[in-house]
Amino acid sequence: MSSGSSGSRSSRVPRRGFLAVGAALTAVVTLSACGAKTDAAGSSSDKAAKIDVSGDTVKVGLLNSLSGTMAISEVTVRDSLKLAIDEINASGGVLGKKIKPISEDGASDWPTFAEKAQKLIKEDGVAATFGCWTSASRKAVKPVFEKNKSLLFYPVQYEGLEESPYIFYTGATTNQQIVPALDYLKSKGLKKLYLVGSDYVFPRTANKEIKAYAKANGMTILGEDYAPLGSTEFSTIANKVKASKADAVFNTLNGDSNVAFFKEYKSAGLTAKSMPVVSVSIAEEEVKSIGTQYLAGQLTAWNYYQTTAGAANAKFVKAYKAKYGQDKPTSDPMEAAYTSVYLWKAMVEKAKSFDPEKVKAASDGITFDAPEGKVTVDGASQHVYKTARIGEIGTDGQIKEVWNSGKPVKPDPFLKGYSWASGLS
Amino acid sequence: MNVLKGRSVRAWAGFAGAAVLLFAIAPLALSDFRLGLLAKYLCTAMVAVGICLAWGRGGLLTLGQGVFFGLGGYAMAMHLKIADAGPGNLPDFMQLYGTATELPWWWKPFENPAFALAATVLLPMAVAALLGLFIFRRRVKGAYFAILSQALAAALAIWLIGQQATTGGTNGLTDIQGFFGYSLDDPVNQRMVYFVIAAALLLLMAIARQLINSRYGELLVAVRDSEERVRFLGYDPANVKLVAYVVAAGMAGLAGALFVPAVGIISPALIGIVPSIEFVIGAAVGGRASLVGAVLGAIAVAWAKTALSEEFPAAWTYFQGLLFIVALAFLPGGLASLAVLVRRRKAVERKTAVIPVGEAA
Amino acid sequence: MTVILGQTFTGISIGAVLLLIALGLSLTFGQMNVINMAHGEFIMAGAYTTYVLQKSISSAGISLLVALPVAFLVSGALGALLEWLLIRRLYLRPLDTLLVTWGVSLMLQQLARDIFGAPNVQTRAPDWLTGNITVIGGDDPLTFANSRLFILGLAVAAVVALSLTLRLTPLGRRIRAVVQNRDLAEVSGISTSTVDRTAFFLGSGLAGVAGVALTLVGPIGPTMGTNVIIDAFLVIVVGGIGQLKGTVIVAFVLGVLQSVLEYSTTVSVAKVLVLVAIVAFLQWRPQGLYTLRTRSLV
Amino acid sequence: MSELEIRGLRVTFDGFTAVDGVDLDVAPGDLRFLIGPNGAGKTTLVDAVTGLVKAEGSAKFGGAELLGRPVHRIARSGIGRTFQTATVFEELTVLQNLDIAAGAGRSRWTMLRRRKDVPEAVAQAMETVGLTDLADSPAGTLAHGQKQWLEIGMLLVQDVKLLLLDEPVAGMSHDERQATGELLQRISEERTVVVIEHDMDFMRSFARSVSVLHAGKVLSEGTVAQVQADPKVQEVYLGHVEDTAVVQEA
Repeated sequence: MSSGSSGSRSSRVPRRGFLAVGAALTAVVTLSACGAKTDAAGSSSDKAAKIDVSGDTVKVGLLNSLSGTMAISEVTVRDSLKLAIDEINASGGVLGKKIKPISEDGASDWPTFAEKAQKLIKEDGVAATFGCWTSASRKAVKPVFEKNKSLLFYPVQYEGLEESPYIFYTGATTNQQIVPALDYLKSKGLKKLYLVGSDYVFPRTANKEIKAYAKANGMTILGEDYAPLGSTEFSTIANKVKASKADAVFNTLNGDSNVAFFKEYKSAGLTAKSMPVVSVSIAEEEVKSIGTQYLAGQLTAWNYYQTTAGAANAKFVKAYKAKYGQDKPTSDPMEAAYTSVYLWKAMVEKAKSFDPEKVKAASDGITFDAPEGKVTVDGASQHVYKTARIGEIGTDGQIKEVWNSGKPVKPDPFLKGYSWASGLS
Repeated sequence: MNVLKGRSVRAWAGFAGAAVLLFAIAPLALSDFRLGLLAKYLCTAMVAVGICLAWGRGGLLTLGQGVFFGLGGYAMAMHLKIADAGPGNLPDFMQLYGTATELPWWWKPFENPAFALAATVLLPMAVAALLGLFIFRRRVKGAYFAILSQALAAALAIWLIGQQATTGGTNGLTDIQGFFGYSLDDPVNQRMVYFVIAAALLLLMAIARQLINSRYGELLVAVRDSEERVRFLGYDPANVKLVAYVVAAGMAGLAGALFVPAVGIISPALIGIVPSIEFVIGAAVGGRASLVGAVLGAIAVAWAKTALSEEFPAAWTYFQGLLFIVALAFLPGGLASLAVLVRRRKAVERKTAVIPVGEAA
Repeated sequence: MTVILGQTFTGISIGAVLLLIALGLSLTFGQMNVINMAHGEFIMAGAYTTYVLQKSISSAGISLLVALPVAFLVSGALGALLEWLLIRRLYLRPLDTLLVTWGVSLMLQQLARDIFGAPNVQTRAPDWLTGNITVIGGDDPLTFANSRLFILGLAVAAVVALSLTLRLTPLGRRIRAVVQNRDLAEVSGISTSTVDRTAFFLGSGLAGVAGVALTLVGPIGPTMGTNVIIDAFLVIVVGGIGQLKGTVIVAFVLGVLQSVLEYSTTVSVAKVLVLVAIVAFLQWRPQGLYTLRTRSLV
Repeated sequence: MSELEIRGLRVTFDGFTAVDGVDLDVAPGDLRFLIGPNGAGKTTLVDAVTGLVKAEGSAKFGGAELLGRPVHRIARSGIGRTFQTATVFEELTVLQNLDIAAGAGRSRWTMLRRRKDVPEAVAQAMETVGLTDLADSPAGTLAHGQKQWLEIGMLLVQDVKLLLLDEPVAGMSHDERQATGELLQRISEERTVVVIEHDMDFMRSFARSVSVLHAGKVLSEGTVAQVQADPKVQEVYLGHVEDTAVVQEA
């Protein structure tokens, strides 16, 4: 994480101002001396954030976009986090303390995420923070959590190629979602793919991986198109997809764009039978807002569906609907968020401390009987073993599982276990 | 003459007061985190100084300041990313998303700190000069100018997002570790960044004040009030406007450049239409034509955004919207006009005290 | 060949959407010079109206057709209210209007979030609008989407209705009189404030109609308005303020340009190129495609 | 002092010809009145000469062609004008208005500095137009007549050689007209003055020469007496007698 710049340890007088103006002002104010240079072994553990454990509560931060374009997705994650916290509090809390959630609005704006993350850590003294959705927001807060040695639990599937010592990734990394989806397509003989994605990090990185996979597995990529985030005009892309006569479309669009894409897809006369679309960002919530008339029969790749079997899920779905309304669906990111709170609780209880370093040390092997099935934390990568599931969207708005990986897949964010991925990172 | 002198004494007093507030009181009173936020607010205030000049004085609807802010910010961040990576290495995001094995040619000059520093101000100014030359010559005015600026802001943001391998795409340039050799991890250095920003703000305010009070400043107001008339006096209003526009762009660029070490990120989200509007709103709420008003307004609006969203994370946009509406619809001169009102009332009171008979109206 | 025809149709249909969105602005911005950033939220109101109506009317087709006039009234009423509350105080301050209505737009978005929830909502399109018609059959068929044809028809109908209203009705004459010479209109016994409000009602109402149309092609959510608003303003500016024919031509030209560029490059590049083309065009014709010549200094 | 020489000047707006082949010579030191019914093309003529509208033909001042040059260049060559409605910078003071008018040739460095004192020419012009006492008042607070004087003062400090005044006495009281007329006579001793006017009394009292425009063409030209005796002028003005009377009474 530290910059790898070389050079000897500085022996300059530390009281030298680093800019003329700065120097003059320093003299005037005589308040500050210059701090550590980048190449000095500066960061010491005393900078770690103070966690406020006074009283009988412990605070945690909920950092989600409640306004702006991403609010359509992130509000449900916040709701689901609150549900988990309520449940834990109702059953006695963590280490005898009730969890007090502090909710902040990231406002779909990356610098705001960074600001609010700092606020949660430094002002509120939270023991851990849960949230973020887009990769951009995660990248923006990553240095904040690292600098302050505070923990972030990130609940959304993402593009991989990342490991931060202070982030736990409870959503899928690529080998738990995209690779299984590709395996599935290959097994069905759908070998000519068209890639459609939003223009940002996740789709571009995911498509890079897909192309590497395709090359190694005798599949062909007939085209690749990106639309700016929030773009809602897809007629041209639909035309291109149609003209390509691909076997299937791999869809990494995010948010609003999916609605427009699937409406256009149907208008172009394309169907799940003639050219299925595999989506990795369409969960039950999105199905509800797009409509089954456009989506029925299409495929999705996740680790959890509302229909996933098991008592844990039945309980989760029931509790969620009781709290937020019978018409509210549950989805994979919501489930991963819900699970992340329980995982944190288990880690804290194992460590018998809220101290992030001790929590991290205790994380390896923590398991939880989650709605998606049993999950286990991989302490080395701080990702989670998850079961990959391919689902088909039904006319009732539910997603029916058509395939699963049988057992939880070990997280491999850098795809080290896949020879075709060797050139990627 | 006396009036002038009185004004300048007041200005110096105000300046000194602001310096004490920024350099002594704020660092003592605020936690590191809040001081960091203040640094961020001061950056928006720097943009507001330029807006006050170009819009308040020159009547130019500067709805594209995000472009210049972004150019300055990216120029700075590119250098810092190269420096973070160390000699011979690529910045982290290029290794992740790119295929290139060496820096793209247009990154290379930014390896040089002097070039990068100069570029933070000169690049936005050059772009503004080029644009302004066309726009003002062709007499693009009012709503057209506003919408045009927005289109440019949108275009730049979309372009940056599309170039993920070389610009970081939507993520922008993040995780900036050092600032010219000083680790940004260290709170002491963070504090220094704050001081630099505060000093830069005061410097920009001094420059703007000089411009506003100069003959040029009077001419600028004349152009705002009646461009055609100025032309018949033998001036080319395009040049007059161009100066204000370019200066405002340079100020926004510097603000963007200093925003980077203060916040540690620059991204297309800071460039597009929304931030461009937000920059203007701060100045408008405070009072576009008054330098102090614009600066305080920008700080106040930015602070209100933080405070309201911390207090009411789910409903703060109501308050924010309401603030804009009330301030702008009912106080056309911004909050600064309140001060003028108070002063006028006091003056009237004084007058009535001397001449008790009437005249108060 | 099929590709060229297909992309041209796509371009025209993009243009039709742009036109519908911009049409209301051609009244409020074009005729009255008000930069109303909340126009996008009036579009949103139209879309949510469709959503609400579908809950009570089970037939998707009937509810859509009912939604057209109802959305017109709902958005129109919102517009008239906005005019009465705020905009009439701001007629001489265009940028202030922009900022104030921006504040209004923030509040309306949050309101939508609180009423309908943060996630997008769903409307069902009637079956007769989800399919397509085949123009050229064969291996490489050329098809036109029904929903796009419907929007095209709606856009044309709205343009015709608006231009007839402006030309033939007493109201239209009054609007044009006020636009051309406010003072003279006032002394001739026209209540300019009533005319302003009515024009705003009409313009905002058209936004509502556009909102209904957008439910057929895009998402229905709190931020749907902000996604399209700048494009709409650009159409008006390039077309020439106060020029209905300019708006119509530019909407279709931009639509075709966008679709052609999108096909040959990428969506992002196309968007940037279109924006740059617009900026360049305004250098060449700073007052837009069509201009009103005046001799006044202002 | 130079001469204004206009040949075959023609201005058309979307097919409507506002000025239709005007030839006009104004000698140095003249105080020329341009009169004619509404729509005769008087203001358009001035607009064309000052570069506000495009025109064909030729308009030379001191031998230099004016047509096709940008407005501010024409202004810098020594031609100043006023507008029908007084156009001053309302938010600036009288002093600032005049200072700006005086400053088109200032160096960049001077522009960026504060005005320390009152330039000589500005003080003189304020004196001439009688606004010295109001030097620090915002121009927006001046009375109508005072604004028009301020405009004339701005032309004086601008040191133009040719003044083109568009209805400078409209809306003024009798005394103000008298004062303005005398001011114009004084000014015209050193400069060339062209006045567009409807007020016949005013014209009769102060004009040195008169050109009558009608339907975009010069109908008649000469001294006041010559023009008044011209039957063509009488014919044109026959239907306008009342108009003229109304203007005179106002």
